[in-house]
Amino acid sequence: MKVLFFASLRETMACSELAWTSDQPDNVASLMTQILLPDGQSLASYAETESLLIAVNQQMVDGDTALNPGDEVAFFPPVTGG
Amino acid sequence: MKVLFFASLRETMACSELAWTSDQPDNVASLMTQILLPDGQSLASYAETESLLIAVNQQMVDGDTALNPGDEVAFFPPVTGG
Amino acid sequence: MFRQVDIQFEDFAIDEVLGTLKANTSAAGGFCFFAGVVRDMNDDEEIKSLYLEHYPEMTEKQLHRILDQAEARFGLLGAIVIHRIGSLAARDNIVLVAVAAAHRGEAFSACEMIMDYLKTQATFWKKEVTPEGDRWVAARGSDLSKEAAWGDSSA
Amino acid sequence: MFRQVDIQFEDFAIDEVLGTLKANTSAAGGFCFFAGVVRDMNDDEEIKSLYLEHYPEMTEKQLHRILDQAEARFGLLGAIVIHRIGSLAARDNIVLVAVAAAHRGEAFSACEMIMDYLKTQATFWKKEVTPEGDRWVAARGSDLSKEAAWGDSSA
Repeated sequence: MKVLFFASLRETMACSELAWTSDQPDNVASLMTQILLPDGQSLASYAETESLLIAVNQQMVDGDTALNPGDEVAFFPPVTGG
Repeated sequence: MKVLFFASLRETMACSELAWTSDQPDNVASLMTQILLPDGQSLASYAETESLLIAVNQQMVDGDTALNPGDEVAFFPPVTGG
Repeated sequence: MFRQVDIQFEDFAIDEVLGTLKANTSAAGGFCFFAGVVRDMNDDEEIKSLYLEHYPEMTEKQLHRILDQAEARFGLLGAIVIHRIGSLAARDNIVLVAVAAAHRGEAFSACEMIMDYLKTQATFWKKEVTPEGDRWVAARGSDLSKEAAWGDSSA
Repeated sequence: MFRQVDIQFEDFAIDEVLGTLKANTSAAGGFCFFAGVVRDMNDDEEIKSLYLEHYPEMTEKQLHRILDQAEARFGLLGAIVIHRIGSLAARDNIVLVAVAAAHRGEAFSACEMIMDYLKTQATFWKKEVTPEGDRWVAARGSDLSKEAAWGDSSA
């Protein structure tokens, strides 16, 4: 799987893209408990206080969404275009 | 007074502008009984079957509106700009 | 509010109008434009061209009265209305209403209200040239309903 | 429906977009445009410039999904969305939504719906450069309310 971060979350993570080679998580929520921020907290815990949107294969989803090898998973703050 | 006709009414009247030199009518409705179309019917009778808008001094009004010497009175069909 | 009303034979350029609105409004975040063009078909008849007549002494006043009402109702920063007159070919531009507002919701609403009022209150008349001959365009009842939907149709 | 989605560094020209819509839609009588520009003030801070980041693989898909919804809901004849990315100065154009419809009411509604959905669903992010330093623009709750008001916010 490929994991992407955008905008302020990209800066917080100090990372744009992450090749996920650890165990395949069942769903997005499980992946979020395994991704760690530079300060040591998990992305799941970060999302408890910060608004976070999730896309799997370029489609907006929620945490319950199942994941498969080869998926592209993206995390980002609410969008601000226009 | 000056009397103006526009668009299809201008064509029906075969006239764009008329200097009103007869007796000064009290109001628009009275003027309309005195204006005659080429076929002999009055503008008042024409307006019973055709939609007609009225402006006095470039302001939309209705037939009850009082008239004074020097007024510019205009008759025209519903507008179709835009 | 910055405003400009032009009744002209010439075509208009929307990018130029946006530039004028930008130059004369600060803090505007949203710009809404409506452009009307000559239809190539109307009531199943091919339209070859169009002749636009107006009531010169009144038209500009009416357009300013319409802008007064839009300004009173919405937080507008600027508005430009350009309406062409004379002979126009099928697909030519006829009218442009351009509005600048702090927020996009107001820009959309004000632009639509100005167009709806223009359709029923501005003293323009269209005559279509078709293969069957010339004919004055009939006013549409739906335009009166749209105007009435704004709740206040004084002009 | 004719459609075009462009994500680009370059500026856009509205008159050119109107020409493209005219060339690709017949029977269109009403054209509505919304242009968004970089504000020169935001939250009482002067904005010197703006940096626009996006999610390249996803943005275009999202914009097409938004156009799908507008097409299903309104009788649209054509739609063009252009969104700029990269570095922009204060008062530069950011976004253009252009819509052609048979009737003006549908043109206004479709253009506004596309903008409201774009604000909450298209994967763009703005970073403002102010005299106090850089900051990511915060999403606005009012944009979510506007999206929700259309009744169906699937994307």
